Order: sequence, then structure tokens, then C-alpha cells
Amino acid sequence: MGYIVRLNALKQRLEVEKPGLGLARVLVRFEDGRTIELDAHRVEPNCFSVIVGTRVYEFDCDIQNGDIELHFGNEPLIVSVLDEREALLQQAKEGAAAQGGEVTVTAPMPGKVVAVLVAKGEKVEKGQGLAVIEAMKMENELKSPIEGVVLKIFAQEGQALEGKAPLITIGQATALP
Amino acid sequence: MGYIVRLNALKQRLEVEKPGLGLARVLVRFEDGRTIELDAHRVEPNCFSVIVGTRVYEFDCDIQNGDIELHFGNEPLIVSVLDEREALLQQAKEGAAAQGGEVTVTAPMPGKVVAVLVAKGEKVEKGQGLAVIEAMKMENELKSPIEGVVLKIFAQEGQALEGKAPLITIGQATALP
Amino acid sequence: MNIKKVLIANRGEVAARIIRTLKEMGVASVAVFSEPDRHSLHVRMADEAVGLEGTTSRETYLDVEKILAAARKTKAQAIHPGYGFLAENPEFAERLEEEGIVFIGPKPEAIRKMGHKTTARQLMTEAGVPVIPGTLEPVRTLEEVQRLAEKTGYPLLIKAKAGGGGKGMRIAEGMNDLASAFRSAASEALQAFGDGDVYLEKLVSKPRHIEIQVIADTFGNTFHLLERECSMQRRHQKVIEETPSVVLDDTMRERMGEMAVRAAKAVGYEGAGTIECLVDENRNFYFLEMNTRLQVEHPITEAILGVDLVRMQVAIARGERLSLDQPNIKGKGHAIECRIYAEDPDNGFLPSPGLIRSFRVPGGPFVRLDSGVFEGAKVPIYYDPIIAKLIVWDETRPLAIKRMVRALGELKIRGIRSNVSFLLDVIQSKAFQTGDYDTRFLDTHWPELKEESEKELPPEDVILATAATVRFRQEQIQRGLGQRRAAGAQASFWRYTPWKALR
Amino acid sequence: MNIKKVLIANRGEVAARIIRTLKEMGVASVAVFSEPDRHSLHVRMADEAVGLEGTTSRETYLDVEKILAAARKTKAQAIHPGYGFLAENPEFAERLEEEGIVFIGPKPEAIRKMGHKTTARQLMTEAGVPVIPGTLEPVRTLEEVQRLAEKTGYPLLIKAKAGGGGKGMRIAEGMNDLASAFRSAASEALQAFGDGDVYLEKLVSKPRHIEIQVIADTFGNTFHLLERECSMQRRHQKVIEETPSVVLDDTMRERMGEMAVRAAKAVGYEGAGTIECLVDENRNFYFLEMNTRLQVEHPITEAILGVDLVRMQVAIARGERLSLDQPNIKGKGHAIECRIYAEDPDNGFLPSPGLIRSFRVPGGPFVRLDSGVFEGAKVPIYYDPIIAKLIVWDETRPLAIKRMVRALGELKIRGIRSNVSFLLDVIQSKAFQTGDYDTRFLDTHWPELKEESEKELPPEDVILATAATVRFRQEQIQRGLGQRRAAGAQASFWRYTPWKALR
Repeated sequence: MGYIVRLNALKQRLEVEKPGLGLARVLVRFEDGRTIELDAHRVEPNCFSVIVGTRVYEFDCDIQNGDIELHFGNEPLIVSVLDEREALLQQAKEGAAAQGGEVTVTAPMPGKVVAVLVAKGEKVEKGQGLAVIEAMKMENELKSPIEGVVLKIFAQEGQALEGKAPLITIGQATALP
Repeated sequence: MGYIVRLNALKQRLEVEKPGLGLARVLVRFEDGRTIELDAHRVEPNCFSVIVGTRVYEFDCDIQNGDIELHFGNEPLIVSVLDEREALLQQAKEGAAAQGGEVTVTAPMPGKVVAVLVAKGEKVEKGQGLAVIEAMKMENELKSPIEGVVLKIFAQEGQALEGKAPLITIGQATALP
Repeated sequence: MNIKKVLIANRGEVAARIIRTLKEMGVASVAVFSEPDRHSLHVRMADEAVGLEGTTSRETYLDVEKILAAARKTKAQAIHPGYGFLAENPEFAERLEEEGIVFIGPKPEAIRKMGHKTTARQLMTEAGVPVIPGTLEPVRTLEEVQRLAEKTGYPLLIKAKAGGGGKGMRIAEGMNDLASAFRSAASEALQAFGDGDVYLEKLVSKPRHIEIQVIADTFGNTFHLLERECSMQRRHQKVIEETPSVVLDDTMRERMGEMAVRAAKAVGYEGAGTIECLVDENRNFYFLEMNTRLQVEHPITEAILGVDLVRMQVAIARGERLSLDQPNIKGKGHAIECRIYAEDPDNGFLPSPGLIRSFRVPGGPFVRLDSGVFEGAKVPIYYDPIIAKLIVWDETRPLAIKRMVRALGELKIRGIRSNVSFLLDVIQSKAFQTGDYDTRFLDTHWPELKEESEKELPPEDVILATAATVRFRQEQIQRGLGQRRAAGAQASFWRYTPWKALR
Repeated sequence: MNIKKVLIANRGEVAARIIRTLKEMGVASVAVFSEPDRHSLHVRMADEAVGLEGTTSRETYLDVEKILAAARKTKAQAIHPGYGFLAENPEFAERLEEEGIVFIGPKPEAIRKMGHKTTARQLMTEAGVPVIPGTLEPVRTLEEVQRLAEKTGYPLLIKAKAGGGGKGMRIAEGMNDLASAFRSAASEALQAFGDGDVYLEKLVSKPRHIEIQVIADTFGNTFHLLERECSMQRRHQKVIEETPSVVLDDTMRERMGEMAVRAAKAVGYEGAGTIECLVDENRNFYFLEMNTRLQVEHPITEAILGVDLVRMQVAIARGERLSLDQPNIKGKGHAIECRIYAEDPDNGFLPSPGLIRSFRVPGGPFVRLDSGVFEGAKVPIYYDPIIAKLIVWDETRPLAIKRMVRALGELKIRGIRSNVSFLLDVIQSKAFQTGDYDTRFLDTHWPELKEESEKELPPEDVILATAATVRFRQEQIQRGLGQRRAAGAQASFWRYTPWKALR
């Protein structure tokens, strides 16, 4: 199988093959023809023990919307792994978003909405406070990542939130109805 | 729901009801009309925390062919829980087995068959060695629980076994073809 | 009194900690729990448990009447308050006295005197205990603050009379920011503790936070159990504690210990308590406040002395006499504690509640994990983010540091974020290694520490190849599952684990 | 020599134990593993790992050439053998010398001398170390056995020259069972060790097994690190160990320690080793054998002395000098170890390999778990049933016993059977509580102990009601799953846990 894999600025096209060396062995071929062989065993439901040569690595992993979050030790590494079709779709989507100039601020953690600091249609500066979320006795102000206008408000004061819940969409004034 | 519940010599018919006191609360009614209320939360995939009154109990549980194995602390408790239909079936089966007088000796643990000590058709005494199983550097001789004749031999020397795998069936000579 | 049943008016790791000792003493334990805490470890570990209707701390663990009702219902003879919540609430201790329930802690009067920061400062001054120059009375108006600030001198600290944990505390560097510092300290204090009173204190230069554990029985025998160095703090929250402190020699240790005993005696203290001190760069020490309860970091004292402080607390509450000999109380080796918080160090230390999908406890010699969670536990959004404490001991400080690095490496917490990687950065920093740090170190140096931190990561090729392999394997399994499902096979509910399919 | 990489020629808990210390010392670790052990903890924890083709011990962990190849491939400078497998194989130690790889243990000559039981008995006799009356030469024919048995007197013990762990050992109560005891001892020895030689020993009455830890550097400095009481055995397998021993006073401790140092010096011992002794009811002690390696029960010595024996082993192998002072080696408090076996005490102690479905590690003060497994691990059928060791320390023996009971109660192992409930019975027995037990206690008293054991179980009503509730809940869920499946919803592979559905 071929995948487009991205880690930070690094982007590579990889082929994963099963050369029949045993259940857990795979051969990964990079764009430039290099290959590495992995002995990758799932040792816990979300944890892989990987041996490359004689080196032992252990990765915990979690898949979230096409991104694979690998934890090495206590360091999280976010890797995007897409197949060709998904990579094309993603490209198209990013292009559209860039044109629209819309950003939706999401809850960085589960918590409670203490205050919504802006109103629909209001102009906001980059870095201006949009809402205050509370969890574990800590209040956190969410700031606008761009200059623009409040297009949508999802959050309500007093509301309990899941992590990554959408709160407020900021965009260009032209997008207002 | 009604269940026939058995723990060692104890046998009771129980009704489990959900009186709408919350997701985890159930009311259990015994044959004699007594009831107890359980606050039973699944706190891990195979583990229930049960509060009765103010007393806290924790049970690990595993379901194996209608038997529920509850572990309280490090004590295993085997409880058979059947619904009416299953209880009837079970009764019928036990009756048949008692008539036939057949017993199948199973592997008490995963391991390897080191030796089969009897041949098909051979007469065996109660307590006579039937086969030797090895696991973790320990050899264990399996003995015949009844007097009878070897009807079937499932085990082969050198064979690797799962726990509870059938090894040898002992029965009455009349059952031989 | 022979206490046979104790209710723990707390939750999380400290409740579990207390239950463990009660079990060893043959004393029955009663847990109380809020609605989101029904699945929590302390409830599972206790002999009995009583639900407290409600969700927030105020509705549950802070509700004196609900806790009292639980104690009466279970006929608990004593209550251990742990730390936080009602642990330093004199009215609660008083109510217990009225109800004939033993409060495992000091008498209400001692809590009241030490809890009232300005009263405490006065009492300590009278007892000859050095305090930081500042006001002895609460100040309430801006004019008063401005007048007194001139006398104390800048930089100065504005601190809430009640409470602690960095809440209601602001620094004023000079006249210009005095007004705003006063206002925000007072309003934060009012919100957090229901009491907006603040007082002024001279800001100590390069301050180290060093505290002395004291213990006193009901016969007036009062001892100190050496010091704990707690200067590694982030926003006034302790992060790593160790004992002994690198800046104390035996003479100073003895002087501070004597001072602590004097301070405890000045309020007729009973039980376990802690005298928190500031030590300046010239090694002058000042009484800061007394925590009239078990301290989060008590295990490092246990580790170097070989004692069980909770057992001592219960023994004192039972009216037993302490048989200690102060000159023979000598620590052995070095102990370090790291506080494990559910927070995201890569994202501004935002709280990180949620489901703990995977939890691995470190093992091996002289490693202790006191945890309030387990694999599959849900960390609720309503309470403190501390989920565990990791404590190591070794023969020397450098060895203990290496052991802590190893143990932190073994500790695995997944599903939520934790501060483990942050702790690894801090403990491997030059400042920690040399012991040259004060309470402001982390707040000023953390960004550069983070920059410097060199985590050993696998080669990028391995990371990319593993990520692709994980996806590849997932697709293989899903294809397999799909086929089986299509074929009408039904996975057994009880036996099914996704990962079994792979083996 | 500055050792920077060590290969561990072992598996399971001891390999994990060694890797932990290597990590703390900044030394890279190399694991080796048989095919069924690819998922094992020691492989996951190591920096590097090399697979050994094959399954059985003989094909893998006992195969000198495969281990050597792994060491060469990874350029390991030293090999730690752990215990068992190649740990006491002088040919292996010799091969390493030839290859220029450091063997972390004594010189081959010392292993050989102590490994050959009759040679050892002779050497010890010459060194003035008391040995049990018996033959100094191996006996090979029944006639010889019969002749020598008359001289030694009954009851007597027939023991394999090689090996240990109760293999190749039989008791002859009198002339009548001498022949069969000889034959089965010899044939078992031949099978287990490839060497059928046995010797005779007088059977000591009410024997206690007490051993002395010794440690020696390469400069001839030899010390003893006090005793371990290991009399609680089942079929010659140690079950619970503790230190100090209740039967030793300081004088006898010193005498046994001196004897142990003399014994070690007699073979030019280097590294950590153990002198095993029998102590009879009149407190006479006899040299039994020397284990020329790290002992399973070494953590209890670490607990009362505050040392890391593996660290000392590596330091000695590096050529460092021990800086100890024998009179100052004093233990503090009391330590107990329980060996956790994968076996079923309710079913004749049958081995119980398989999948560990649930694994909970005890926490709190002075509790240590050295484990070779984890939740989700599969215990293979091919190797020793020891899966973990639980060690506790406390100020006194009665307190340590209570702590062990609490810790065993917290330890949860599900999926396979373990001996935890057996250990709880033994440690709570009157014999253990009073300390009045010898090596035969368990074999003769276990059935009655088991009868007497009163486990606190919930009321039967609660058990029955819980079982019915579990089934009721399962049916509710399956109905729910069925409906969702019918509706075409597909559970996410990654997020799905059966139990989430219930919350």
C-alpha cells in the first residue's frame, strides 16, 4: 500500500509491503528507494513494539481523523498518514479554507464555558479573547488566531464541552449573510 | 429477567429488575421475596464495583459457557447463571450423561502432551493414570475419575494443548462400537 | 480511643493513600464520592462508600453537612480530611467535636490561628519565630496599601489572608503596579476563599521554599522530622520536592527544626503539620505559614526516615504517645517526589481531563507510585489536576535523580496528557542537577529549558515507517473484521479485544 | 573497564530488574528473546533486542552459541546472566573470557568449584566451614549407596551433584525406600541436568534454610550483607523470604557472616553470591551450597540495607573497589518477599500459563513489585512459572506482615491463576506470624492451613445477585449492540471498548 506521510515539515511517499517474513514483519520503501524492515508487534491494544535491526522502539498510537498520534516515551508525535485519494481530498479542502479565510476555534480540553466574550458580527483583533473555558479549577481564555469578524457562535455560557468541540468561527466580513 | 443461579450447593431463582433508579442500579428479588438493591458499575472491562447499602465489593468477572466466574479479591467463585430455557436444557443433558456414564477428561492447563498411557478399548481403574501433560517445566499425570473403558482418545503425544481441551473419554464397555 | 472505622473526606490519590494505611492497621475505611467519582479508585478501595449528591467540590467534598451525614450513616468514629477540601477548615473540625467524631488533625483553635495568616504572623513574632517583614494586619483599602507599601519597601507581595496554592497572590515591583496587583489579589481571594482580605509582605530575593515536617502527640511531645525542599514550583504550585535540601547543613537544619517545634507549640499543635519557610540567598529563613494537615509531599519524608506518617496521625488521634528521640531522627539517603498532573505542557499547561486509556506503573527498587487513577479511569473536569505522585529513594542525590529519570521513563499515561515530559525536562536541567534553583526558577526559565531539552527520539525514517505500518495493519484488520462480519460471525462480547485479532 | 553495553542472557522479571538498573547507570541494555517471548516485557524495555531462533529454553536461553552471536552482533561488552539458565554454567563464563566479553559474575573456576557439590563440600571442610555429615564423593551404584547410608544414618537425603531447586532430590526414611529414592533422584538429575551423579547427606531435623548474601570485589575485599530466611518452601521451592530471620541473634548473625566470607574467599569469589545454610533446631548451622549469582530474593536485602545489588555487580565487573565497612553494615526494619507464580493453588498447584487479562500493581509506601508481565501479556508454557515478586518493608516484622497482606490484597492478576490466595493463607498462618516454621512446614501443613483459612467473602446473597446482574447487563448490551449493528452503524476499531458502551 502507498501512503503520503507527513511529520511536521517532512513529507514522504511510502510503500508498505509484506514480504512474507512472518506476520509482524513489513518492508517500508521510501520515495528515494531506501527501504527499512520493521518487526512491528502490537503488544497492547494501542501499543506497538518495533524492532529495526536490533534497536527496540515502543510506540503508543491513536488514530484521529487520519492523523496518527504516536507517543514515543512521553513525547507525542503527530503524523498524518493518507492514501492517494485522501491526500487529494485534503489538498482540495485546504485550498478552499485558505480562500475562505475561516477559522473555527475549538475547545482545547473538555470543560465548561464560563463566558463568551464576543457577539455575532463583532469585529475582533488577532489575539483578542473570545471565550473563557474552565476545567479542573483553572480558567483559560481562548484567543482569536486571526483578525476578522465573528461568523458563528456555537458555545453557550454554562455549557459543558467535550475536547475539540467547536466554539466560535472567525472569518471575513464578506462571509456574513 | 428471571435466572436460576447456582453457587456450590446453593440454588436460587432470582429476578433482576431495573427500577429506574439510574443506569447502574438494579433490584434483585429472591425466591422468598427478599430483595436487595445493587449499585453495580462496570469500572473496567471485566470488573464491577458493587455497592450494597454502604458496603463496597469489587468483582472481576468472566463468562464461560453460562458459568460466570466472579473473583472476589483473589478468590475465584464459580456461579452458574441460566435462564429458564437453559436450565431445562442443562437438566436434560445432565440426566443423559448420568445414564451414559461417560466422562471426558480435559487438559487442566495449556501445555504439551508428553505421554498417553492408555489405549482405546483398555479397561481402566478409578485413579489410573491416563496421560501426562507438561507445562512450565512441570509434568502432571491426569488420572481417571471413574472406572471404565477408554472410549475415545483425542490427545496425541507431542501435541500442544489449549486449556480445557478434551483428552480422553472414559465410559462403559457397552458404549464401545 | 480505639478508632475502628475512619471516613476519608477526600478523593483521588490522597484518599487511596490513607485507605492503604487504614487497611494495614485493621481500621475500616469509608469513602465519600461525588457523582462523577463513583468509578474512582478511592471508592473501589474502601470498605464502605457513601455517595454525596452533586458534582462540584462545593456540592460534595466541601459540604460539611453531607459529609457528617455520611459519617453518621456508617458510624465512622473518626474523619481523615486528607489535604485540600475541609482539611484546614476550623468550623469543620469544630462540628466534628460537637458530634463526637474524632478529627484526625489538630484542634480547631490551632487550625484557626495558623489559617489566619496575619494572626499567625503575630503569634510567631511573639514566639520568637522569624517572619518576613510586612504587615501583621489585613489591609483593605488602596490608600492603606499604598501607605504600608512605602514602609515595607519594593518589590513586595500581596497575599490573600486565607487559602494558599498561589491563589490571591500578586507581586508589585513598584508603585506603578501596586494598585492593579492589590485589586486582582483581593478579587481572586474573594472568589476563591470567600474572603478578600490581603496583607503585604516583603519579597525575598532568590527565595527557596523549604519546609519542616512536625509531629506532636496529645501529651505535648513535639518533634520535627527534617526538611523538604519545595522550591521547584510553577506559578506557586510545587512540581518536584526533595529531601534533604542541598542548601541546609546540619546546624541550619537543627535551627530550623527547633524553630518549627517552637512554632507548633505556640499554637498547641497536635498531629502532623508542616512549617513552610522561605530561605533567602544569605540563608536567612523566615516563617511563611503552617499547613495544619498532611502534605502532598509527605512521602519523601517517609522515604528517608522509614516511617508512615498517616499511621502516626491515626496513632496520635487514638491518643497514643510518640516515642521519638529528636537527636536520633536522622534521614538516610535522598528522596525525590514528582507530582503527576493531568495537564498539557506542550499547550500552555492546559488541564487535560478525560479517559486514561493506558497506564503503566514503574517498578524496581525504591520506586513508589501513589496514584488516584488506573487504566480505564476517567479524570473528571471538576477537581484538582493531580492524578499521582512518583517518589524515588536512593543512596545519594545524583543516584536518586537518575532513578527518577528512569522511573518517569517507565511511567506511561495515555489518553490524556500529563506533565511527565515536562518533569523529565526539569529534573534533567542543569539547575536541578546542581541544586541551584529558587521558587521563581521555573516561571522565568521554563521556555529556555524547553528549548534546550533534547529528547532522544527515534530516527525520522522509523517514525514515518511506523506510522504507515500502523495504518497498514489497521486496514488489514478492518478488512478481516469486515469479512467475518459479512460471513455472519459475531464476535463474543466478553472475549473480544481488537488486539487479539492480530496475534 | 568502562562497560557501556550489557546483554542480559535471561528473560522475565529478572531481565526487567537488571535493565532498570542499567538504565539508571547509563548503560545500554540488550535483550535476547525466544520466539514466544517477542512480546515480553524485557524485550520492550531494552534498548536493543536480538531474537534467538527457537522456542524451548534449550534452543534459546541455554544456547551458548546463539547468545554469543547476539552479543557479537550488538557489540555488548558484558553479559549479565540473571539467575537460572546459564548463570551457573562455568563453560559459558569461560567462553565469554575467550571472546573478551565480561561475565558479570565470578570467575569460571569459582562457579565450577561451588557447582560441583562434592568438591564444594570438600573445599568448605578444608576451610573450616561446617558442612552436613554425608558423602564427599558422588555415589553411583546402589551397593555404594547402601554401604554409605549405614555410615551416615537415617533419615537421609539423596541429592543431585548438579543443579538445585529441589530437582533430583529424595528423602530416604530408612533402608526400605533407599533404593527407590536413589533411582528416582539419579534419573531426575540425569534428565534435568544431564548428570545423574548424586551424593548422600544426613537429614537435618526441623531444618531452617537461612542464607547469607556475600559480595566481593576483584581486589579480594569480601563482605557479607546479612541473612535471608528462606524456610517457607513448597516442595523445595522458596515461596516467602524475609530478613532478618527470627532465629538469629547478633552473635549468630556475626558467626554465620564470618563463615560465609570465609567460604567465598576459599574459592576466590568475585561479585554477588549467596551461601545457603541449614540451621537445625539447636541452632547449629551447616553450609549447604553456594549460589554463584544474583538470588531471586535479593530485593529484601536491598530493602533493609538501602542498596542496589545489581548496581554493585556492575560496579565490580567494571573493576571498581567496594568501600564497605563490615561492622557498619546493619539492617534497618524488616523486609518480606512473596514470589508470585502462575499456578493454581486450588488445583494442585498446576501451572497456569495464558493471557493476563487484568493486572493491577499495588502502591503506597515501601511496596515494590518486580514483574515480568503486564496487562495483556501472555505467559508462555515453556519457562518457569515465576511472573513477579512482591517485596514490602516496614519498621518491624509484625508491621511488615500487615503491609504484605495489604499489598497482596491490592495485587490483581486475572486471566490466569496465580498463587496470591495461597500466599495470603501462608502469611496469615500462625506459623508465619510467630516465625515458627521450617523448610518442611508447608509440605506437611498446607492441607490443614487451607482448611483453616478463613477468607472474608461477601454474603452469598450479594454473590448470587451480582452474578445475575452481570448476566443481565451483558444481555442488555448485546441487545444494544445487535440493534446498532442492524442499523448499519460500525463501531470504530480504534475507539471501541466494550465497556465504553456501558458508561
